[in-house]
Amino acid sequence: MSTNEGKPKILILATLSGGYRGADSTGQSHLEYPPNTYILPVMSAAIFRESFYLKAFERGFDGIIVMYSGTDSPYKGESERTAVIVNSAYELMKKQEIDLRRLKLAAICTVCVRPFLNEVNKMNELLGQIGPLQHKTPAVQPVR
Amino acid sequence: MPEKDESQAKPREEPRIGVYVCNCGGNIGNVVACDNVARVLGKLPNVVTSHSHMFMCSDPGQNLIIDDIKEKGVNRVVIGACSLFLHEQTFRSAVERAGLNPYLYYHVGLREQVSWVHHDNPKEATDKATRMMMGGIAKARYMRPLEPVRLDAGKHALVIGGGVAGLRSALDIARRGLQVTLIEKSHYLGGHMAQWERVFPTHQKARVLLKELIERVLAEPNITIHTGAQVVRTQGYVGNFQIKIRQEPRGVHGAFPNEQEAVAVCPIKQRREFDYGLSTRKAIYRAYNGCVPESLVIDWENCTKCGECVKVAPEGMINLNEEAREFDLKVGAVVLATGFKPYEPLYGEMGWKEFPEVITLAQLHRLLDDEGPSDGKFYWNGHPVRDVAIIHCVGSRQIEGVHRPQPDGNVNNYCSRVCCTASMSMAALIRQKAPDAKVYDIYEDIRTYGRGHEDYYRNAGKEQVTFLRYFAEEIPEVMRADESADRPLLVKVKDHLTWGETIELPVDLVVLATGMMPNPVDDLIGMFKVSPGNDRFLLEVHPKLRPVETAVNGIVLAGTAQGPMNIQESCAAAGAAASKVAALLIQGEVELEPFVAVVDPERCNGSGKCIEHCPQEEALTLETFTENGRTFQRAVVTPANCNGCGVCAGVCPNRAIDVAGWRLDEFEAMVEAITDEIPAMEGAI
Amino acid sequence: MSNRADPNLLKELKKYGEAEIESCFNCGNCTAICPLATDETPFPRNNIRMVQLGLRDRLMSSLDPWLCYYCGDCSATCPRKAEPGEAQMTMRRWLTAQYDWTGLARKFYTSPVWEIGSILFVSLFMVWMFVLFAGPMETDHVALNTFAPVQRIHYGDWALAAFLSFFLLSNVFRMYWLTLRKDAKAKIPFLLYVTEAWTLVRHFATQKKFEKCDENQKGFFQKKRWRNHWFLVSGYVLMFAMVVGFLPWFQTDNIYPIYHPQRWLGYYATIVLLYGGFDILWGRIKQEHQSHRFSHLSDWIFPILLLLTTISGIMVHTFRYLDLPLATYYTYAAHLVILTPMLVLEVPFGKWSHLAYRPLAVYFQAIKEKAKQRQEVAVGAVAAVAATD
Amino acid sequence: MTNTLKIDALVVGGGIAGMQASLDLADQGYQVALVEKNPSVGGMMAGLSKVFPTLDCCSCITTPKMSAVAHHANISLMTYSEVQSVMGNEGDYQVRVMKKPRYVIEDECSGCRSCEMVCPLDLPDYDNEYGRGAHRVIYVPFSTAVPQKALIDIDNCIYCGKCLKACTTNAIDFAQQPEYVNIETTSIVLATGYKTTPYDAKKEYGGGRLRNVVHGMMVERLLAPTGAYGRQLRPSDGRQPDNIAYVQCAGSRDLTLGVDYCSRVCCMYAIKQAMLLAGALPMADITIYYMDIRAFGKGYEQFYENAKAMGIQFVKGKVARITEDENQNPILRVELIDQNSRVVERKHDLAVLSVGMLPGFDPNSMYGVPVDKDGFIKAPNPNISPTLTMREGIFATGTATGPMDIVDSIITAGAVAAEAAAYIQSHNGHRQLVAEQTERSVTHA
Repeated sequence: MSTNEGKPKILILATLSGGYRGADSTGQSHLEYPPNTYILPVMSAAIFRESFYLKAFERGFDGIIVMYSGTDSPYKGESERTAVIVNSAYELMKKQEIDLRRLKLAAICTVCVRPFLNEVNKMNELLGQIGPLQHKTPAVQPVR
Repeated sequence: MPEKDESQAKPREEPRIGVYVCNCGGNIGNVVACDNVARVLGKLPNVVTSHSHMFMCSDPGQNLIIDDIKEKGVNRVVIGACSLFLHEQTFRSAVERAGLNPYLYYHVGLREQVSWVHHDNPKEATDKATRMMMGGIAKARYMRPLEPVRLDAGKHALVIGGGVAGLRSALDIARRGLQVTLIEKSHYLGGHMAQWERVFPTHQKARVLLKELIERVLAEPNITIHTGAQVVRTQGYVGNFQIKIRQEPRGVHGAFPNEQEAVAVCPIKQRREFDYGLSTRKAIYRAYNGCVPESLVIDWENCTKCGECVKVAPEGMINLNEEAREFDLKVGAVVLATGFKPYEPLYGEMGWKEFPEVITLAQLHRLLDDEGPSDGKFYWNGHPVRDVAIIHCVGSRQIEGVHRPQPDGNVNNYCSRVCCTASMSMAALIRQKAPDAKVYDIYEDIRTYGRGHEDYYRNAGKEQVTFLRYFAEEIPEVMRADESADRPLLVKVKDHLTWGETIELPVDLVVLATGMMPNPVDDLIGMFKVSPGNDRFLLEVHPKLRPVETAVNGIVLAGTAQGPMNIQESCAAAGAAASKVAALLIQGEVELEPFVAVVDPERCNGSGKCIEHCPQEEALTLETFTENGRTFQRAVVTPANCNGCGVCAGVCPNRAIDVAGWRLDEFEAMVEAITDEIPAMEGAI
Repeated sequence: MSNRADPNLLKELKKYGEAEIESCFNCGNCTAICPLATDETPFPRNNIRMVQLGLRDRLMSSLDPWLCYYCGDCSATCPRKAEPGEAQMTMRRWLTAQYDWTGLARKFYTSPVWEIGSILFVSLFMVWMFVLFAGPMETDHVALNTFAPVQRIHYGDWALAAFLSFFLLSNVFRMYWLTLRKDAKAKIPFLLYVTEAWTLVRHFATQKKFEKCDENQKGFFQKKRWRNHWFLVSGYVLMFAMVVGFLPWFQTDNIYPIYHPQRWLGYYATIVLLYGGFDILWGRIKQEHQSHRFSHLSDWIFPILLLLTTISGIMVHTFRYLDLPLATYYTYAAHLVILTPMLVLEVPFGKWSHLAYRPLAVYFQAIKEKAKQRQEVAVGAVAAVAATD
Repeated sequence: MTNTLKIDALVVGGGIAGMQASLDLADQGYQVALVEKNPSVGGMMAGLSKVFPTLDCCSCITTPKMSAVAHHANISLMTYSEVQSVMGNEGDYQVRVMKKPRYVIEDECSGCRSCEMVCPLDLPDYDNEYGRGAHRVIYVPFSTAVPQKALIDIDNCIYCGKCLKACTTNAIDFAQQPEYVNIETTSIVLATGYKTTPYDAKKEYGGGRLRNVVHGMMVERLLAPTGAYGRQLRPSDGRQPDNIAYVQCAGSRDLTLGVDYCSRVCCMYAIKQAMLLAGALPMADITIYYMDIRAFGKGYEQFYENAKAMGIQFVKGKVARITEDENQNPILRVELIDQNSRVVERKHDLAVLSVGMLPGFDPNSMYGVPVDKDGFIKAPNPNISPTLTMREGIFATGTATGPMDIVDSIITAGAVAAEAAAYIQSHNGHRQLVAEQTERSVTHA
């Protein structure tokens, strides 16, 4: 039944005060974007540690966009902290020879419809060019 | 039923998940094959029951969940429906009604983020919906019951803005027995309403109505008013906002008999804001006669402290060295009633500033006011005004690419709602003051929508106001008339009521019916973390579900801060805001969501990393414990001060601290589940 | 032509009738419901708009008000009760005043004193004429031609017709000048006046346009307003022709047998005029039809005079039959005293002028449209040639 | 059988305004009774499809509120009930409410609808479907009704007894009698709503005579997911329309109809329906004939612009007359004001009359609350206190106080809650004071 199989998967971590509402606004405008995007609501992007991103890549995501509210965040320190974590995730990605463009930090506001679409489309285009993530070690296969 | 007994005996042992997929009356169901999604999900481990339903949010939909919890022993609920911002609360209370902890439910957005954005691609949308739900189910397996954080709430509200909406909401909150502090940036109450001459639909004198309202507010013992006051810092959360307010001094204390003299000796002349610059005032002045508070005030920005006024005033009445004072307030909720400002046309926009005979509708109000700069005579530049053209939609209904953008690059693409009826009501007033004047009304659409407003339109016709209709793409031209002409200006309109022909209107005065813009309150937006919408007015959560609340708990909107409104609508919105504040604070206690940091005592070894990085004051402390004779340090959370930002969770070397409801292991499980195989199904889509 | 707005026109027009032109908010309902409006003549709103904006020249050159027969649909359905039908009526009065170079029409329409005063003046003049020129009254039997010698009366008729024609035709010429010449957007070839002349004849004879007013009714007898009007016109024209052209044949002292054309033509005209006049008055009193809801003084004067003329005519005829000489002479004099002001005042300056203006407007409009069509064809041909190059 | 209920506020009318006012009062801790004459709360809004300008489904906004009023601890919900009399005065009203017999015991009925399955008779559904759908003689009013309880249209019942047998909870009681509840209340909130202007009022439009001339509410039902047909069709032949006309101001702003005011919602609902129809019938041409487009609310102008961008035609001109051709296609006669004032006859295959709003109820005789010349409840101080009526202690909200859209109804419901709450507070405070004084005087004695 799975028709999305084989297409690159994008994980979007979207904050409730920013990107997630931006995604909702995009929905309210009924604008089309590729369906290989999986949006998870998060309170604040500072909650994730670098290893989380690496695990997500391992699990089969080919691109990750963190959509937070940047400096408009209701959480003090969220933006600085997130930047630090993403930077150290980049270090880990370098080691594993993962294209750094696969992880993107974007400031998306609650009504940022255009920027939201822009980020999704850009990532999608990028993944179309560089192809799915080739892991040095085979991705963990689910056993069910 | 043995199942039930088991689930009650060991509720956290085995997750029993109920899955519900809402069709949303076709909003989701027309794109996502909801029935199939529900059937597929029913095959996942721990899923006890799985349904697709037309409207999950309806009573039958909610009852379905309740029945499953009660009868099938469901102890985790996953719902795929519209945005969680709309109905998370709805379903939480349904789950709670069934006796289950309301946080054992997870909401997946299938409408705004699936069906509405992938309508051209139903197959992939269905696949995505299934995976998103699988993620939700994975999270559900990890969810734990949470208890909301209960906080004492100050039975005290702050209203920011002393215009009609602020006054009205302060009055309504106070009448409910709560304390209210009302602060107003300027030195008098009433806002723009004080500047209007008449108000529709009753054609009453605006200041008479306003005075009545202010008197009711002043008579209310629960209300404290500070004028010249602004918020400078905020802290805290719903129920307990700590707010620092700075109040500019008036410099003048009370009334004294020779006020006129004190004003007369002041050497400074400034344009009078109250008259929209149509007259001047001194640096010691009164906004208008009868304003509240009544005493004179010093315009500190322009006062040179020459001391002339001090010399004539009685001893101690004027103090030019008075300092601003700052004070703190603790309030449970805040009403933002920061109001609007009239749109300021760009230079040359329909002759604005290019020709002195072009004024705004707001200025016309002052011009026709008996207490205005011309004492109510319809004079301009010392001559009686004979012929007037009123042009609608100046600064409203603008179109990108057609209208010149404002300095910030925006155009006002909204209707300002009040200008049509206001123009009609002013036209009637012109007719009263100048019975023989020719009045031309140049409009796009006449929007006299409200109760009694159409009467104004009809009466304007009867008063022989001539209407002409223009299209936004062909803005009327305002130009200087020939030297020989007996009217200084000529307006050229491509009139669509006259077969699109260009009609020339010789006039003495052009009135631009300027629209509404929100008052610039970037400082408050930053401090309170509320957000403006695309139109730059403050944004409500949802126009119908929560029309006066902002996304920040405890901050509500009243009046034109939210969008263009007339006085009646501002007062209604203010009442609605007061209702929300009263409901929030009347119990003296507010509940906060339990999404705060929690420490796993097993794992915490007191590294102190979290405290080092925690951006919130007094949210985390390192405490020393003694247990079984062993002394050790451990992080302790103060829930009221923790906002759940999760910085601590990201830095803890031992993964000992996490945000309740948003745990890292939950996220990891979701990521796994989303990328998992979808269970096969016979007769698959 | 200047497109400069001038709201004074509205004030001026309001003196001519009770139209609520200022209440109109230009929704277009009136024009769309009108059975007579066409693409070329989208009235009444176009005329109302001219009044609202004060496009005086434009209104003066418009033929549209004459093309309206006041069926009243527009007024009945107007969402603002702006009375567009009455507006057209008012504009007809205003136009009559504009065509009339003497200024009398304007006086009559805007001043009841002038209107009634003038009628009384002409009537008194006629009384005086009788005093001066009437023959002896034979009292033993009726000898009308002795009291009012037919040839003398006939000369009087001719004078009356000449007076009437002079003013009416000069006004008609002004109408032609204002509507066709001054507004010559299209150059009108002379030939068109000839080829379109049949419109004038046909329309005058059939009142075809009026028939469209009763659009919802089918058949001659259901279309009551058109039918009544047609009969009235036929009776009036017949009577006018007999009196002015053939008075010696019509006014005789010997009584023709009943089958004689003189008798039945006279009876036909009399019955039709009596019924028509009465019908109009009754309608205006009852105010049932939309077109009768507002009655200007000029609307009353015309049917009243018509009815009085007819009744006095019948009385003359009856008294003559009964052989009551004095009664016959006095009613005859009264008949002329009533008839003369009706013809010399109402026809060239008053409401009756529509008798000329209406069919002419149809005729002129046909010419205008044909000329425009030709011009468009010509322009199209030029464009086609240009395109093929 | 008579019960007595002592409450702070009686809300009359269970539409969106009444429900919101009840919730806002109940959330403040006041005891509220909500009386609704129909068998379900939800009012007119429950029948709509989607709402402007967000295009949310309407049920998604109403049904949670319907559910909330039914479950709120401080609200006593009385559906299928009518106020019989109002006695007393300021702050102390005694109201008698009749609960009409459903012939189904409310507490017993589980809403399983087994009775509906076996009932042999269909009746046209005028209440919810404007005669275009049907319901059984015993029926649950609609799928999202609150409460989900059946009732019997007793006038049409043939007493075959099939439902009696099918009902698993023995809830059916043919002998049920009206019940009366006496309510003592401090305040009354009137949220009696509106009704639409009759679509056959303007003869020229042929509403009720021409089959393919329908009104806006009928189209709402065609568009609503809960509607009777679940697709778009024209009444004469069930064919999908592909050239639809909207006739604006078909019941408003027209002195010949006696409705001189603007009904405030018709422009927006026509645009909304046009957009939804354009979505459902991508090939259809949709034209809206208007006098002024009144897109005045927050986000409305953008909505209007979006509709234009979608290709929906907006034509300025009031439609004068609608006739039909031999295939029952409506033919609209209209002056194209923006297109050189041409008068045209345009053929469409469905014409929708954008009907306006009339007051739903005249409260003067029962409540002593006078109405204004437009028939809506008179407001003594509309600017500052828009929810006051001429009688103290009685307040009004929503479309009972004039035409308004859902957003504004909800706002005024919040406002009426504030106004009524303040009144109850001062009144109950006063009552408490009197009680305390009495107590004190007793102690002294």
